[in-house]
Amino acid sequence: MKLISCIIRPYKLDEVREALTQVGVSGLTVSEVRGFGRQKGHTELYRGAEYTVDFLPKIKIEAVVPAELLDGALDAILQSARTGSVGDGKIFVSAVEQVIRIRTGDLDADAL
Amino acid sequence: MKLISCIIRPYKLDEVREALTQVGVSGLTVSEVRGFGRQKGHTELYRGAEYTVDFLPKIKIEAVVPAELLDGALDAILQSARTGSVGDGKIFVSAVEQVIRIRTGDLDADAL
Amino acid sequence: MKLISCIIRPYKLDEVREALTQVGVSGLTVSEVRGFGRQKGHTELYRGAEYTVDFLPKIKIEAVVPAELLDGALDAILQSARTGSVGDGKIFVSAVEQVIRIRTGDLDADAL
Amino acid sequence: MKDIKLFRDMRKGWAILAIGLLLSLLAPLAWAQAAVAAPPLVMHKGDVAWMLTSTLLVLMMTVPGLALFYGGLLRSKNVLSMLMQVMTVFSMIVVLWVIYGYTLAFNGGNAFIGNFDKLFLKGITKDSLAATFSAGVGLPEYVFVMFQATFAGITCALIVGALAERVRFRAVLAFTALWFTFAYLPIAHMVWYGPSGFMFARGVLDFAGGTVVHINAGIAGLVGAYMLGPRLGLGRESMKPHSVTFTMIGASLLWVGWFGFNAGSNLEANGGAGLAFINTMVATAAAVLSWLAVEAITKGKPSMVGGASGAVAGLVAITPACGTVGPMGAIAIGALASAACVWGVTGLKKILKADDALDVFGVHGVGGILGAILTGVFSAPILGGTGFGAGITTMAQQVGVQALGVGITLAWSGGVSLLAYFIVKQVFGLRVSAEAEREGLDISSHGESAYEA
Amino acid sequence: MKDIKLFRDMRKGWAILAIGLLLSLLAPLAWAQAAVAAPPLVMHKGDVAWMLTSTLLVLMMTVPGLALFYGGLLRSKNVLSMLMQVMTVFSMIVVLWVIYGYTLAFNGGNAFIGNFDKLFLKGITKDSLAATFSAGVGLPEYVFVMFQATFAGITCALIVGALAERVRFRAVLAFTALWFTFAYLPIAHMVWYGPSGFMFARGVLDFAGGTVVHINAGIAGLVGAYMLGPRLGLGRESMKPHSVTFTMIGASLLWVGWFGFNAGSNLEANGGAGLAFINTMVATAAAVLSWLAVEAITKGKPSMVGGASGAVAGLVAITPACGTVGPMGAIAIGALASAACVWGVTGLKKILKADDALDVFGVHGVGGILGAILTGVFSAPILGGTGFGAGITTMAQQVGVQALGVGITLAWSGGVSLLAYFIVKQVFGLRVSAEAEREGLDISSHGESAYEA
Amino acid sequence: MKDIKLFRDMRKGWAILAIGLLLSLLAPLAWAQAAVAAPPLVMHKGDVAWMLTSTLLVLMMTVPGLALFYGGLLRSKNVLSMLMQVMTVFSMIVVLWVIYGYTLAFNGGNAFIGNFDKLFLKGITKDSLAATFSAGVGLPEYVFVMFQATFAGITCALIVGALAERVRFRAVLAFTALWFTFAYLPIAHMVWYGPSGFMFARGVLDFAGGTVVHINAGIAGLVGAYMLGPRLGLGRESMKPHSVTFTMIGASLLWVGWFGFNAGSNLEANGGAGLAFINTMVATAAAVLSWLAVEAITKGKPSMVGGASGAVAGLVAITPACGTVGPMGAIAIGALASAACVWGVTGLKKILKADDALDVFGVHGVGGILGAILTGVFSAPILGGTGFGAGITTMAQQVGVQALGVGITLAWSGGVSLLAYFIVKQVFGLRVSAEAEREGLDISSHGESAYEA
Ligand SMILES: Nc1ncnc2c1ncn2[C@@H]1O[C@H](COP(=O)(O)OP(=O)(O)O)[C@@H](O)[C@H]1O
Ligand SMILES: Nc1ncnc2c1ncn2[C@@H]1O[C@H](COP(=O)(O)OP(=O)(O)O)[C@@H](O)[C@H]1O
Ligand SMILES: Nc1ncnc2c1ncn2[C@@H]1O[C@H](COP(=O)(O)OP(=O)(O)O)[C@@H](O)[C@H]1O
Repeated sequence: MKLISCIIRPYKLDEVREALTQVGVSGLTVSEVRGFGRQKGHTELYRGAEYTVDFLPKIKIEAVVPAELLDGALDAILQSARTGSVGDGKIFVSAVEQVIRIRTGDLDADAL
Repeated sequence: MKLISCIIRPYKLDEVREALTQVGVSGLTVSEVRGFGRQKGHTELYRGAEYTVDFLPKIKIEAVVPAELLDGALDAILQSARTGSVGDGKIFVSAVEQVIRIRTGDLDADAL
Repeated sequence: MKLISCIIRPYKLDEVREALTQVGVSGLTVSEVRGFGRQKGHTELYRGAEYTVDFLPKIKIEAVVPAELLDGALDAILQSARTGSVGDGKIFVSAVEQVIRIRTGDLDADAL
Repeated sequence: MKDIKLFRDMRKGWAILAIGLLLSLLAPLAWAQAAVAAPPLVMHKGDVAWMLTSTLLVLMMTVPGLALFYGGLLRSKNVLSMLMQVMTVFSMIVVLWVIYGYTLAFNGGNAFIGNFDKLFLKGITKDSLAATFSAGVGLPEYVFVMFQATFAGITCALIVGALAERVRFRAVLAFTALWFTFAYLPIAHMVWYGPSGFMFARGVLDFAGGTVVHINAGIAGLVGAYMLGPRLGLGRESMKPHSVTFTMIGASLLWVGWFGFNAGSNLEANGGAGLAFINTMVATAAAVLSWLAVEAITKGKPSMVGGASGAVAGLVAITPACGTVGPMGAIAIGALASAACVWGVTGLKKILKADDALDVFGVHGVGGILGAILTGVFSAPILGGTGFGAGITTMAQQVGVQALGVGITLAWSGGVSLLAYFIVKQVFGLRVSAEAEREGLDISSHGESAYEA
Repeated sequence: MKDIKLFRDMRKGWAILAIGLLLSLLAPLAWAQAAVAAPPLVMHKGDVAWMLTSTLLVLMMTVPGLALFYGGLLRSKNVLSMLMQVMTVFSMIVVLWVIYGYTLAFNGGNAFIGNFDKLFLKGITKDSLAATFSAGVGLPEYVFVMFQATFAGITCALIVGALAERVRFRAVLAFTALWFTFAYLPIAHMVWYGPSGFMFARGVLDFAGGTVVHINAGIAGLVGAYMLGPRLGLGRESMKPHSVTFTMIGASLLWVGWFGFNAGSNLEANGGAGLAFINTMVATAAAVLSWLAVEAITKGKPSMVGGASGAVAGLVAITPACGTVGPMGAIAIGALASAACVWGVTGLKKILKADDALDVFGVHGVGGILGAILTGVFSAPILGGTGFGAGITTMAQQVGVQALGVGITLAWSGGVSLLAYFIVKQVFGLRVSAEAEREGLDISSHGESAYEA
Repeated sequence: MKDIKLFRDMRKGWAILAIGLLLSLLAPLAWAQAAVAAPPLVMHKGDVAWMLTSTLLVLMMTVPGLALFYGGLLRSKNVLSMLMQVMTVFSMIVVLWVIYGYTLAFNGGNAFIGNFDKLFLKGITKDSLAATFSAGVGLPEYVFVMFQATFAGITCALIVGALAERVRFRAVLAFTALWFTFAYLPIAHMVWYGPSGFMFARGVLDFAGGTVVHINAGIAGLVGAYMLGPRLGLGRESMKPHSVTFTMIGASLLWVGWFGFNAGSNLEANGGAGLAFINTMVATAAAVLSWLAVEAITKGKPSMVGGASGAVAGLVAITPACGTVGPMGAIAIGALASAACVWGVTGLKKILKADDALDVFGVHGVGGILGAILTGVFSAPILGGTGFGAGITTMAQQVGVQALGVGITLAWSGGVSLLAYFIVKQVFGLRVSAEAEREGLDISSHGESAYEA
């Protein structure tokens, strides 16, 4: 099984979720993160103090999928999350050795 | 060393933490996430607008453990986080290549 | 490519980010987490109720780097995040199999 | 202590009371006759200005004041349910008040309850005047009706703090309607309706509502906490306040608004209002300091939740006393009551074993009781007070009467509460399901969540 | 309904009006002469106390009240832009008001607009008095100027709710300045300036500003929503309120402050203020209950956003009526208008297809229109009211006149709005860029973010 | 400018002053004798209504107003410490005020300080009256005592903004008690106690407390910022406001409440209050616009923190002036002072190099000084003002006297502050430990955290 971890623009979340369910991904976990990269941040001013904000709000999606779903899922993300401007984000894929469903104790593919 | 990453119900956090410390896990890191899966969400209404909330509040626990602790830790989580209803969450296990304790520079098993 | 995942003290974030860019890390993703470990928490009181807070606010930085940058990056983090007192945090390194830049579809090293 | 009939009527009323409670149903008739001979009341615009202001201050105490004070102390998944309960209960009571509440509390009747002559505010126009405490001085009756409406509203809203995080919304409304009718109205009549009200007639001092409002609501809350049972996870899961800042805003608005409550209860803008005002200010200030001092000594750290609680404790305790004690007595009352309430929310709470979630009894009950008793003490001229209730001459006697007032209120309100909760439990059920409670009342009962990034 | 000239002048004014609109420019001259013979006005300190309080209450309705009510309903990336717009618009209008607004609205002129005699408040000192509704009773003119300034300020601030989350800051300021000058000032003059104001002269009842404030702002908002187009992602992305708690605080402060608005419009602290007060209280309470009941029946769950919206709907609807209906009529108006506004923000909204982000038309427009019409109904003495407008004898006639007032306001304000938005669009552009909208107005327009851990 | 003795006493007092400062200790004696012959004061209910309202408005300025304005600008780990400091300082000062503050500030004594005759409010009853500015008009003395108590309370609370995020809680309390006694009381006596007060006697105009409150607190804050040293991480870590929404609520409540401060300082509900009211409104509105304009020009984006700061700057600057300038002068003062304060929190701040965390000196100090000077300018009848201080005939002279007032206040308060901080540092230490500062004062000093999901 593979863990797909992707960083996307916050307002793309619903589109990406729909695209992933379409291709058969049955579950995912989302967190609010802040990203630093090529996309430039902005400056904030509070009275005398000026802060350069380098970190921009992003959404991280983590989905563990069976290996056979991987390519479909990557495609789905690429289609739905792309706007073409700097800051669209990245997808990282890594290996997962074991999956357990807490409710039932089901293992691996059965647990997804 | 292994990274145990598990998604649980928020109110189970304290129980799971206790169960894990019991079996010898010395540290862990927790984040607030939102999960999408079999458990159905709910509908929210704001004047004319109706929003279907598919993402439910969950807690993600990440703990890196020496391989020999893995089974005990998994058991501890399964015991303490289970309620038996849909939405109890998942456990994902993956490999960690290197661990460093920032304070001391200790490596791997010593760093945990 | 390697995923460096490190837990640090919140107020060290800017220093660590600078240190990492210095050594050539071009992007990273940050989340607010709560950590449990050797560093002791504190007690909070609300009228009659006393809560022991074991989880302390921490920052998690995730950066995917080409293997050749790994050592430099680890050093940079160790230098910039260390204070020497308990609670400085940990660094975890694991393998990443694939990286894609959503905007362009660039793969792996090109995507970073 | 409040009287909306003419001063002259009052003396006639006294004669009637002497004939006994059995004849009391004839009182309205006698009063109606007496009214003919009464001297005309004169309205003062300064009084109207102050009483309009006071009335809106009591509204502000409730929404947003009390709602925030309570809501901030809850977990974020239940904050809206609290705001809803406070606002809806207040709204419902205001409507019931103008329909039948006002006439039952403040119009004729016997020693325990008024009559129905002003049902739907019958007969009141914008030119009607209600008597104040000064002979010949009248207030537009609509203003008096509204001022009292806000008292009834906030009292009922106070109760819900004890039921927080688990009660059904419709159960709150049903209970409140019953309790308002069978506990609030009679107690208000007994304490404030002169001269015939049962406690009024006995010289109970309660300038602005220590018994009618705070003890009354405190015991109703406590009974409710027992009937509902504790929240799921109590003592195991963290139930930390989700926003102490909101709680502090709420406590501050309670402090600000309470001047309407206390100095407004003087019904006139004069030196008497000034006395109630200064007492309310210094008692609260002393109570804040006292709670913080106790915390600093016993736990090592004074806290904001403590400071806010102290302010409310002081305000509760000075409520019955503010018109009859001196500023130094007020400082003493505030400081003592605040310290007592620290015990109310810690030691006593452990003894009572009820999950009175927001310490309605610990603060309003304990502070109210102590305030009522200390009113009997510090009203003594020798301690800077302005004197005892009508016909009372010694401090011991006054304290006794005050204790009687406390006892009647606890018993009556407690009994009515028990019955009302029981009825509501049978009809609707009191608690939401365990799953709904876990999910939080905001989503499960109201289909909303309070915050979103 | 407001008259700051002497009663006697008013009758002289009537004679002049008869000569016709073409001669109306001579009116100021005639008035000036008449003033000589007027009996001296007497100031009452109680009135001053109440009107100072009322004025600051209307300020509090705006900042922080309205700002929070609106701001809480937005996404957190746009909350500061709303707070900014409300505060800045209010500030700008206050300054424009003392420069030329007051004189154009409330000083002489013809049936449609005043004159320039009091430009920069020329001639007013701390001893100047303005007439109230009672013969011979005067209010310090500075106080009247300020009371009215806050009305102009909040009306302009109301509009921005319809434009939220996408409008340019400078466009808001430019539009508001134009609309204030060419829509607010004439409508205020027509409705409130007696006896010559066009609607005033026809007997339109609008005690505290249903037409001038709410319908006026409601239609300006609706036109703006059409001109701007919908927010990016509307219907696709979640646009949940970021803090319903702030919205509830805002609604509560609107409720509290509205007593300044409504009972303050009586200009004196007397039984008339008491009537406006009680009507405002009970109509709002009934409206809260009504909205929640409709929600509970149609959607299964009553909500806090609903309760808060219901309160505002009730307040809007009772505004024109509060001085001339009875409390039971007020309950009916509140309950009916609230139910109508539920439709305004759901059914009607779907029909109109405009992204009126915060339902300015759905609540202020619909509630204002219904309130204006129902004022014609419930002012009837037979329904507990105090009677119809000058020269009007039947309910049908009054309702007709009210409908005329509504129609004129909708047409005039709608037309001016259209033109003003058009001009501003050409000069500055109305909307921020798509990227700025995605990022949120707080950062893109103001260089700030509201919250930080 | 405030005088609680009879008008007649005042003239007698002048004669005494002429004999010189050395004899000033005899003044109380002389006053006591003079009192016998004074005409009786008459109370007006309208005044009482307004002054009760004004007093609670100043309380509302402090809690929750100032607390939120300050608290929102801090990081979330320190917000409760600020709310605590504001509420506790206010409470402590109120208690000290009724014990010895009132008598030392407002009762007899010499040119620099009062006497101890009214220690513990000795001799004051609910029938006592204090003189207002109009001959023969009295206010219940309890009301005056409370009105002034809130001034003392908010002044001391203002200071803590400069010390934020690092000061020890007990150090705040100890410092404040010292500073109140040795700086606030003498300055209040010198400026407001007529006719003997040192600055009062020289014709310093300070209607509502520009010197006594704002300059006084501003310099005390600045000295404290130096004594404490900068916050850890200043300039390196982000110290962004955790909730600009709270700051905006706070600024709004300051604006609303300030009418109690300024128009309340008139002590009567009449045209004079109306003048102070309109000046406060328009100066603030102009100041909001001015700050935003400066920001828009110099930085490209007007901000909400800027708008809120502008409002406060305008309010500060108009405080001494509001009773003696005209509305157009007020607009000028507001606009100028606001622009000056932008410099105060940027350019000047860089020069001063003190970590005055919340710009107490940059806003209250700079705004207060400019306001004091401009009061001398715009009080000139030729600029729409009502005239100069007693015995002063030219603008230059008045400006000179104003500058003298500023200078004395800066020197006296600065000196006392230095000493008081030094003492407190020796006894308790001023700062928390570095670890406690990193963790945040909420948890380290108060054992709480403000927010929880
Ligand atoms: N090496 C990296 N490791 C982890 N996260 C990264 C890395 N590079 C970029 N990111 C994440 O991806 C987001 C987008 O990256 P950015 O370089 O701004 O744009 P793009 O992906 O279009 O090149 C960043 O905000 C950050 O959250
Ligand atoms: N494939 C997945 N990848 C990542 N997280 C998942 C995945 N499936 C489920 N989750 C997480 O687990 C939570 C529980 O899953 P759900 O299917 O609702 O119930 P259950 O685990 O009882 O089958 C989800 O809310 C989500 O956070
Ligand atoms: N085994 C672990 N797995 C995951 N996170 C850990 C683990 N041990 C520690 N951490 C994280 O590192 C933080 C610091 O650890 P701690 O033991 O307190 O101090 P130190 O790193 O100095 O030994 C913890 O708060 C937690 O977030």
